[in-house]
Parts: sequence; structure tokens; C-alpha cells
Amino acid sequence: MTTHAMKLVTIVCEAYAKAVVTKLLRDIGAHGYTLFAVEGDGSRGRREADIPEFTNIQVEVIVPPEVATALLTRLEKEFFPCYGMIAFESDVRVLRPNKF
Amino acid sequence: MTTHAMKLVTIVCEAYAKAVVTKLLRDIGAHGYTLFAVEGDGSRGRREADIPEFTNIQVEVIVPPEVATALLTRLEKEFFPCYGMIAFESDVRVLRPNKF
Amino acid sequence: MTTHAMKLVTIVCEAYAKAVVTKLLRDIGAHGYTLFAVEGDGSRGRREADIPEFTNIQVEVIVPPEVATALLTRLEKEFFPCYGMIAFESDVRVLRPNKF
Amino acid sequence: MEILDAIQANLLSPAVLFFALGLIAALTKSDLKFPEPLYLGLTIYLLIAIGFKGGVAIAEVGLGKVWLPALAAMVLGALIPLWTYPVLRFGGKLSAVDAAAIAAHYGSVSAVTFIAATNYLKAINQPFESYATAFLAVMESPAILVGVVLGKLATKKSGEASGASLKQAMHEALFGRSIFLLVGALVVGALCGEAGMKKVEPFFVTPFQGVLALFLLEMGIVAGRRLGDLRKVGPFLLAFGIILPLVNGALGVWFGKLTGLELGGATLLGVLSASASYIAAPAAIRMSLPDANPTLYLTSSLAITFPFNITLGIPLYLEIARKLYS
Amino acid sequence: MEILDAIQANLLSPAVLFFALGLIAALTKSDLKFPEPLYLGLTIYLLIAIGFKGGVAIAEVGLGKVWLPALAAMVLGALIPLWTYPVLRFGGKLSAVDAAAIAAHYGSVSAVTFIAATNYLKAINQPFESYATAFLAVMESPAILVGVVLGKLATKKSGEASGASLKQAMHEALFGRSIFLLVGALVVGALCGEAGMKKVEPFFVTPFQGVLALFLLEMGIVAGRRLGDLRKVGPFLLAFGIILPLVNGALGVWFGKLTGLELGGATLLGVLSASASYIAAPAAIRMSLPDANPTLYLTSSLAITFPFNITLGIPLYLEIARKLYS
Amino acid sequence: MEILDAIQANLLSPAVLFFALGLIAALTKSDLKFPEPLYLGLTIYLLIAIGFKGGVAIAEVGLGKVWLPALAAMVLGALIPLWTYPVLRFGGKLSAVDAAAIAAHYGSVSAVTFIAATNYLKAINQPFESYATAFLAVMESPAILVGVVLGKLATKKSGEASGASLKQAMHEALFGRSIFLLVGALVVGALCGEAGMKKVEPFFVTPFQGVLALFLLEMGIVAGRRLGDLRKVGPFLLAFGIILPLVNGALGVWFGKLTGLELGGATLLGVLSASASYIAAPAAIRMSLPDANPTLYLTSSLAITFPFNITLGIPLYLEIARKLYS
Ligand SMILES: Nc1ncnc2c1ncn2[C@@H]1O[C@H](COP(=O)(O)O)[C@@H](O)[C@H]1O
Ligand SMILES: Nc1ncnc2c1ncn2[C@@H]1O[C@H](COP(=O)(O)O)[C@@H](O)[C@H]1O
Ligand SMILES: Nc1ncnc2c1ncn2[C@@H]1O[C@H](COP(=O)(O)O)[C@@H](O)[C@H]1O
Ligand code: NA
Ligand code: NA
Ligand code: NA
Repeated sequence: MTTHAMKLVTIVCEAYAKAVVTKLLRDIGAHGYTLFAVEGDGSRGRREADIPEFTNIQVEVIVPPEVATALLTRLEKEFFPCYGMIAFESDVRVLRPNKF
Repeated sequence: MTTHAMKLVTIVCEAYAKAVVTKLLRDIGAHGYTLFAVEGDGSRGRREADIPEFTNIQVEVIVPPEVATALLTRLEKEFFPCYGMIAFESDVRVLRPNKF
Repeated sequence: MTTHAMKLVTIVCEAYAKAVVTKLLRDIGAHGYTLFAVEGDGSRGRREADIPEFTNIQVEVIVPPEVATALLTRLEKEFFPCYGMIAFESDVRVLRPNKF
Repeated sequence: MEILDAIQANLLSPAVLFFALGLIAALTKSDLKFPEPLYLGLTIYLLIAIGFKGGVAIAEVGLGKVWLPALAAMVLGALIPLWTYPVLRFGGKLSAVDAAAIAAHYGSVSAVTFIAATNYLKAINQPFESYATAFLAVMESPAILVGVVLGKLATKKSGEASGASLKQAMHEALFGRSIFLLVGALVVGALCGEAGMKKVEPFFVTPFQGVLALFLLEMGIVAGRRLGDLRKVGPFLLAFGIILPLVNGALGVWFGKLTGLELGGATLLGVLSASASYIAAPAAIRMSLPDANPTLYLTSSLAITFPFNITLGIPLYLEIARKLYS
Repeated sequence: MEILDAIQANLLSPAVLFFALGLIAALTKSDLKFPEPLYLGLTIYLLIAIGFKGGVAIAEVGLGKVWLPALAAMVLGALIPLWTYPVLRFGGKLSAVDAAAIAAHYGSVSAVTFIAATNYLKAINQPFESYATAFLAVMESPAILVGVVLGKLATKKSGEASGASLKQAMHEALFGRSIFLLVGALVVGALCGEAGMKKVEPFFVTPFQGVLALFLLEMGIVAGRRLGDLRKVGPFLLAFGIILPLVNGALGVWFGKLTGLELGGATLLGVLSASASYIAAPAAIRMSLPDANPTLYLTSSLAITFPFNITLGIPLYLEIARKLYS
Repeated sequence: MEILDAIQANLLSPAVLFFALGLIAALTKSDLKFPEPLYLGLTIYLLIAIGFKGGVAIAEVGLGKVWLPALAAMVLGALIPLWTYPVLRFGGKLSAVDAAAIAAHYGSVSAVTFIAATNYLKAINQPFESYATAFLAVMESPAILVGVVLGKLATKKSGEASGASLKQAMHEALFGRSIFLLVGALVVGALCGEAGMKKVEPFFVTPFQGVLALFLLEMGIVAGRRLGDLRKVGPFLLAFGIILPLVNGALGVWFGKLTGLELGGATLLGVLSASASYIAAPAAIRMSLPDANPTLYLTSSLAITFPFNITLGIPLYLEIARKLYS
């Protein structure tokens, strides 16, 4: 078993951004993503998870380092000004590097 | 795009602790948090996700390293003895350091 | 407060694999795990979260490094060929090392 | 006198009282909230029930009676943003994109307000055309498209940051969950007719009022959470959120009369014109005009106009209709 | 003889049989469980339905008839922990904080047990005062507060680790989800009266018994999962969980008679006294007395007293009432 | 002529139309979907309702009338894979493990198809034996076990990768959610009898048809998502998914007649034989034969056979029964 370094980019954002964020992921070359509804609190106030349109989602995507950089760059420039969201990257190790 | 090192502290605990844990996060200076219901198994047995009061929640909070240390210290001293919970920190990189 | 290095292994897989994956975790010596339903997209197409049997789950387990290696090895050999899944490990720091 | 009685009757109905209870839950920070799937389940139920009933009604009277007032409803929906926009832009000194966004919300409609109105009419034994649901169905989208166009013209930004294209907004407005369910159930109802109705009546009709009451509890919670933002939107939007519905409501009633509706149907067209969308419009606007401030459009539609219509508006629009028809 | 028939009739009711089915599901490790939102939805429905009905009943008879037995219920709830505590502390040799925690649970009430009891009375055509829901509403909190005070006095620790303050516990006990829904629906029902009831009856009343049966299936699963902990709590708590309800049940019936209730109402007050909370009390106690061992109070209230009451207790309390009233 | 009328009547029923609406939702990529807990809640409701009713019917007629046709149903379920397997293996040139997996699905049953069939019979006033639910209950597992054995024999791999053991598959097939609910509710219904039925009828019986219509909307969405895979499975499976049900359906009707069922009951046994499992079987097969390709068995059972049975199959099996009984 050999593991390979990849980046996990996690995005927590308002549910309204779901369509544009997942489209961005496809455009930037991610091969998949994982997504679920979450409650949250932040600078834009509490976001309860009772109306799908008013809730938060957490999106997790594993990508090679250069794609992570491209993704974060576009998020910062195009999405942060409009949407309530946070994004961060962390180091992970995967088994099948060409899957991501 | 420049990223900045932060700590992600993840807490998995019984739902009963929700109010006290989120209060602790505010007290210790976190600017936000993300939270969702999870199933779990651990030393206190399985916790199914069918009754909100008997379930587990997972809380994720991004904070500067020194806040992470303070948070874990208080969790260890004041919460671990009373509540079924685990907590761990990991390294992440964010874009807007002053947001956290 | 002293923290100790552990591995967090995250598995995202089709819900059908829930029983065999959690059994594997027990067999390999994990003391607990955390689990929740997620939506996902990947090489096997979108997996919506509306029928429990057709959905994805995300399983998170904290284990010592050597257990993580054993876990990933078995996942790669025995599970990847059969199930739609991804698995990755990352570094975390915990407080009570003997709990994991 | 009479109108006060009517308002009081409405205020003491289970639906409105549960809505008030929801407001109180939000204000007292009770931890009461409906889980998302319950909210969604209730929405699906209400939209299908009202759509199905409307479809059965269309099957009975025939499309010939429905198309003209339905067209009037569409036109009205598309026009409302055109006078709402300048009021907001110049009267309220709002930015162009915010004015366009709010205008889209007030031209579009609130299904729950419509459902509450049909409930109210039924409770006071005021007959109405059941096929009015068709107006609800066709009136949701046009204003959203007009509002998006207004906003796009006003901002003229490019790139991802300018939000989804008009085409995407159109897809959202035409194939979004609520409109799909409503139109779909309408067609199913029209194909089934009375025979189908008999089968599903005990589920979709008999318990309907109770389900609505339950749902309004959650809507009260959701609206109540926004009450804190009333300070942020200022007195102009507060007045706007009450006066505009009255104007649009009267207009809707009048359009209804012009196109041959009875008193009940005209009242419902008034309610639709007066109501503001808080689900479909925000979703489309957030995607297409991401620069518009959601606090403004959500607070005015959800925390001002919606509660106003549910409590006082509905009896008032009926009163206006009564005046016009007498 | 008669009492055996009554018990048998109860055991063969759909509600109790589905409860048993839930127990079996848990014991055979079937993967059957209700998703959280379904559980929550059913809870919300049951609490609103019972509260609303109670409110309508109060509107009919007037507060004059309700306040005295309601006061008695509150007092009873506050007093029960005072004799339960020493029994547990000295009889059961439990630690002070555990004794206080369990005492709080047995002074407080189980809404589901109450609902099952009203269902049982209805099934055997035993009339009862519908406004008894008011007793349920006022009896949930007092014991929790008394129990927390007892526990705090006993432990006298300080800092976060000692748990939330009495004030927080009070907020939890007074504004928690279940009590808010119950009192809220009661007030709504009282304001609506019969006119409102007619509108929502097909949803909140007609299918009620079936919904209860469905809900008890899930409660059986939840209780069944705790059966494994019976070994951990030992024989003392096992006996306690059956004998104390019998004593408190008899006391409740007697209080009911003293304060002028009819046979049915007194039985319900007995059921309330006999029942132990497993939702509201654990939530408040976990926050305020985190040192208390949840296995003890959850197992005794949920896996011993709750099943006992649902199956045997309810017919027994009615029998006690019959003896007392004959 | 008559058969065309029957099919048309079925196609214009709310249940089938809502199913079609769900297909359209999936094909137009509308964002409509039911949240998982709603899906689960509806499943639980439908299984309990149908099981309970069947149990009450058994209590009425006695086990004596039920055991023979129930045994026939079991035997039929176990046998179907034995001729389905070679058809797939040699006719369709599928791998052994895929052939075994699909055979398991077609021997097992679809509860929703059965429920839709009872609904159809009721709608056209065709009487049937209510205790037929017992056949549904006993027919789910045998074919799964036979299919797993066939598949294991064919592959003979070892280690974890070969999937769960036959024992685990058996546990899954016998204690899975759906069978547990069905058998459990059947027993509860048999114990309660008519007296219990009266209590829960307004919840479990009266609104049943409406709930089924709602549920079929979601099933349409789920089936519709698989339509894209039709290309992948090829023309053989497409034909197989329609012809095999017709053969098995006729066989089931004939078995029903042999074992003394009336026309209605024989039709239902035909429907069961013709239907293919898409919940219980995939879960067990995925665990026990992980090498089998899910696209093949899910697409054929969910996207071909299920829609075929719901729309055309049910009236056809009734017609076959009519021929046989005339
Ligand atoms: N420090 C944080 N740690 C974890 N999650 C956060 C944090 N800040 C914000 N979030 C999440 O990001 C969402 C949007 O943040 P905001 O735009 O600040 O309201 C919030 O609702 C939270 O779910
Ligand atoms: N090793 C582990 N890995 C991941 N999650 C865990 C682990 N141990 C415990 N947990 C989670 O923490 C919760 C509380 O743990 P415990 O107090 O050990 O029962 C469990 O229900 C799990 O959700
Ligand atoms: N690059 C990725 N990042 C995050 N999650 C992924 C990624 N690829 C796949 N997944 C998740 O893993 C599941 C199974 O992947 P697959 O077998 O590729 O369909 C998907 O449904 C996603 O939830
Ligand atoms: Na409008
Ligand atoms: Na009590
Ligand atoms: Na079959």
C-alpha cells in the first residue's frame, strides 16, 4: 500500500450557492465531491437547518494540490464577495492518485 | 492567493452537550462554527440517530492555534469527565485569517 | 494539556457497504467511529440522499498510525474492487491517546 | 364593523394562531424548530394537494374558462416589478440591484399565502373558483425573470461573480421544486378528474386545514427569526411591505373582475398579487443577482408582507372585492 | 377478574402491541429505526394534538374548574422528589447526585404515557375531563427544578464542570420544545374553541390513535435498546421503577378526588404522578447535573417504568380510581 | 376492448399519474426529491398499513385458509430463480454471478407493486382476499437465499472480497427492515382483530390511497434516474424485464387457482410472482455477491419491470386470471 499526497478542500456555504459551487468543482476538474447539510453560526448569523433554502451545506472535495490552489483562488475572487461561506484546505493521503 | 495556517478543532459529543459546547466556543472567542447530527459508536456504546436528545453531534470550528489550545484544555478539564465526547485538532489553511 | 498524533481515516462509500465497513473497523481494532449520510458525485455517478439504500455514508475513525495503515491496506485489497468508495487518511492530534 | 369581525375571525383561526405561536417560539428563543425533512414533506403535501384540487376543478369547468384570467395573472405578475422597481429605486433610494431583486419578489407569489386565503374563504363559506390554483402556478415565474433582467441591466458585470445567466435563472424559475409540483399536480388532477379525487380525498383534502395549521407554526418560526432584521431594513421598507401589497391586492381584484372571475376568484387573484415570494424568488435571485442584499428582500417578504397578509391582508382583499362587486 | 380483563384489553390494543413489536425489533437487532425527523414530526403532532384538544376543553368548562386540580398537579410534581430522594439515597444507597437526578425524573411526567392513558380510557368508553392536558403541561417542570436544587445542594461544586446553573435548567424546563408545544397548543385551542376544532379535527383528532400506535413502535425500539442496561442498574432500581409508580399513582388519584375531579380525570392525574420523564428531565439534568449517571435515570424511567405503565400501570391506576370512587 | 379500458383506467389513476410525474421530474432534471426521512416514513407507513390489514384478515378467516397458498407462494419464490438463472446465463450470456443476482431479484417481490395492485383491485371493485399480504411477507426471502447460493456456487471465491456469508445474507433477508415491519404488523393485526382495526382505521386505511399516490411520485423519481442506464443494460435485459414478468405472472395466477384462491387473490399472487425486488434483494445481494454488477439488477428491476408492472402489468395479470377463472 502506498499513499499519495492530495488536498482536501472543505467549503461551508449557504445552500443557495450549491448549484454554482458544484458547477465550479466540475469546471475546475474535480472528479467527484461529497456534500451534506449542516447548521452553522458565523458573521452572517445563525443558520438553522430547517428550510433547505436557508440552510448551510458542507462540500468536501479531494483534488491535487494545483487544483486546490486554483479552486481557492476562484472562490476568493468570485464567491467570497457574494456568498456567506468559508473554505479551507488540508493535507490528506489517498490510495489511488489518478482517481482524483 | 495566500493561505494562512489555522487549527480545525472537531468535537463529536452527545447532543445533550450542544448548548454548553457552543457556549464554550463563543466564550473562548471562536467567530463561528459548523454542526451536524451523526451516528456513533464508542466506549459508551452505540448512539443511533433517531431521537434528537439521544444522538451525537459533530462540531467543527476553525480557530487560531492559541485558541485551539485553550479550547482543548478546557474541554479536557471541564467536559471530558462529564460528557461522552472526543475532540481532536488538525492543521488547515484558510484564506482570510482575520475572519477566524 | 498534551496532544498526541493519531490518524483520522475518512471513508465515503455507498450505504450498502455500511455493515461490512463497520465490521472491518471493529475487526481491525478501532475503539469507535462516527458516521453520517452524505450526497456525492464520483466516477459511479451522482448519489442522491433520498433512499437510505441508495445513498452514500461518510465514516470517520481515529486510530493509531499502524492501524490506519492496516485499515487502508485491507480497504484497498478487499473493498475498492467491489464498492463505490474513497478513503483517505490525515494527521490529527488527540488528547487521550489510549482512548483510540 | 363587518371588516373588523372578519379580521377577528381570521386572527382566531387555528392556522393564524399557530403562526403566532411560531413567532413567539422564535422571539423567546425556544429550541423548537421543524427538522428540514418535515418542512419539506409538508411543503410537498400542501403543493400537491392544492395543485391536484385545482386540476380537478379545471377538468370540470374546462380550459375555456381558465385561460383568460390565467393570462391576466401572468401579465400582472410580469408588470408588477415594473412599477415596484422605480418606487424602490427612487422612493426608497435603494441600489439598482436591490430594487430589482425586491421587485422580483413582489411580482412573484407566495403559495402559502394563497393556500391560507383559500382556507379563509372556505371557513367563512365564501365560494371561489377552485381552478384559481392555475393562477398561482403561472404567476410565480414571470416576475422573477423580469426582475433578473432589470437587475442584470442595472449591474452589467461579467464573469462568475455576476451570478448565473438569465437562462439559468429561467430554468430555476420554471423547473424549481415548487412550480414543478404545483403544475405537475395540476395536470395530474386535470387528467384524473372527480374519479381520481374520490380516491385521494381522505388524504389530500379532509386533513388539509390541520396540516396547514401545523405548517404555519413552522412558518411563524422562520418569519420570527427574521424579525430582528427589521431594524436593518429601515422604515421605508417596512411601510413598503404593507402598502404595496394593498395596492397590488386591489389591482389584482380589479384584474380578476375584468377577466370575468367571481368575487371569490377575484379575491384570490388579489391575494396573489399582494403576496411576495420568499422561497422561489430568493433561490433564483441569489443565483442570478448575487450582489443583491438578501437581508432586504427576505426580511421584507418574509417578516413584513407575509405576516401582514396572513393576518390582516386576506380579509382586507376580500373586503375590497366585496366593495368592487357590490 | 375484571382487572385482568382490563389489562388484557390494553395489552391487545394496537398501541401496546406496536410497542412490543418495537421492543422485539431492538432485541433482535433488526436495523429498523425511525429517522430522527420522523420521530420529531410525530412528537410535534402528538403534543399539538393533545394540547389543542385540552385547550378547547378548557374553553368549554372555563378556567374556574381547571385551576384547583392543576395547582394540585403542580404541587404533587414538586413534592414527589422530596420523598423519592431519601428512598433512593438511603434505601438504594445511591450517590446524592444520582438520587436527585432520578427523583427529578419521577416527579416530572411522560407525555406519551399520558396520551396512551387517554387513548385507553377512550377505548373502554370511560369518560374523562379533556382539560386534564393542563395537568400534563404544568407538571413537567416543577420536579425538575426541585431535583436540580437537591442535586446542586448535594454536590456544591463550582466551575463549568458543575454544569449549567439553576437558571439555565429553569429555562430548559420552561421553554424546552415539549412544554412549549404543549402549552402553546393549549392556549391556541382555548382561543379557537369548538369553531377551530371543527377545522382541524380530521387531522388532529380522527387519525390520532393510529399515529400513536405508529409512534409507540419507535418508543419500543428506543426503550428496547436500554433493556441491556437493566443488569447495570441492579435489582433495587428495578423494584423501585415499578413500586414507586404504584405508590405515586395511587397518590395522584387521591389528589384528583380531593380536588374535585371525576373518576377519569383522577385516573389521569394518577397516571401523570406515576409516570417518569425520559425526554425533558434527562435534557435538563444532563445539563445541570452532569455528574449524575445517565444510565441510571434513563434505564429506570425508559426501560422499566415506561413499559410498565404502558402495559400494566394504566389499567391498574384506573382500578385504583374505581375503588376510591365506589 | 375490455382490457384496453382496464389499462386506461389504471393509467389515469392518481397513483400511476404521480409515478409518471416522478419520471418526468427525473428526466427534466428538476431538483425535486423526497428527503430520506420522508421516504422512510412513507415506507414504514405503507408496510405497516398493509401488514396490519392483512393480519386482521387472517384473524377473520383463520390460518387454515392461509397456509396452503402461502406455502405455494414460498415455493414459487424459491423456484423462480431456478429457471430465471439459465435464461440469463445462456440466453443473455451474462456472467454467472450477474445471472444469479438478477434471478434473486425476480424471485423476490416488490411490496409497492403489490400495494398498487390491491389498490387497483379496490378501485375497480374486484374483491380479493385481504390476507394475501401474508404471501407478500413469505415471498420476499426465499428467492434471495436461492440466488445467493447460486452466485456463491458460481464464484467460489474466498476472503472478505467474496462478500458476506450465506448466513449473513439470510439474516439480512429475514430481519431486514421491510420484512420485519410487514411480518410484525401482520402479527399485530392478527392479535388485534377487528376491534383494533376500528381504532387505527382513520390513519392506516382511510388515507392510504392518497399516501400511496404521494409515495409513487418519489418512486417515479428514483426509477427515472435509472432510465439513463437502459442503454447500458442492452436489449436482452430490456425484453427480459417485460417478458419474464408476464410468464411468472401467469404462473403465479395458476398456482393461486391450484391452491384454492379466488380470482382476486390469484391475481395478487400473479403480481407477486411477476414483480421484482429493488430494495431488499439489492441490499442482500450487494453484501453477499459484491462482484455482481448493480447496474444490471437495479436497472432491470427498477427501471424496466417496476414501471411495466405498475402501468400495464397489473391489469394484464387480472385479465389472465379472468381468462383462467371463466
Ligand atoms: N470559525 C468557523 N469555524 C467553523 N465554521 C465556521 C466558522 N465561521 C463560519 N463558519 C461556517 O461558515 C458559515 C458561513 O459563515 P459566515 O459567512 O461567517 O456567516 C457559517 O454559517 C458556519 O457554518
Ligand atoms: N475512534 C473513534 N473514531 C471516530 N469517532 C469516535 C471514536 N471514538 C469515539 N468516537 C465518537 O465519539 C462518540 C463518543 O465516544 P465515547 O464517549 O467513546 O462513546 C462516539 O459515539 C463516536 O461518535
Ligand atoms: N474527488 C472527490 N472528492 C470528494 N469526494 C469524492 C471524490 N470522488 C468521489 N467522492 C465520493 O465518493 C463516492 C464514491 O465515489 P465513486 O466510486 O467515484 O463514485 C462519491 O459518491 C463521492 O461521495
Ligand atoms: Na405578488
Ligand atoms: Na411523575
Ligand atoms: Na417475483
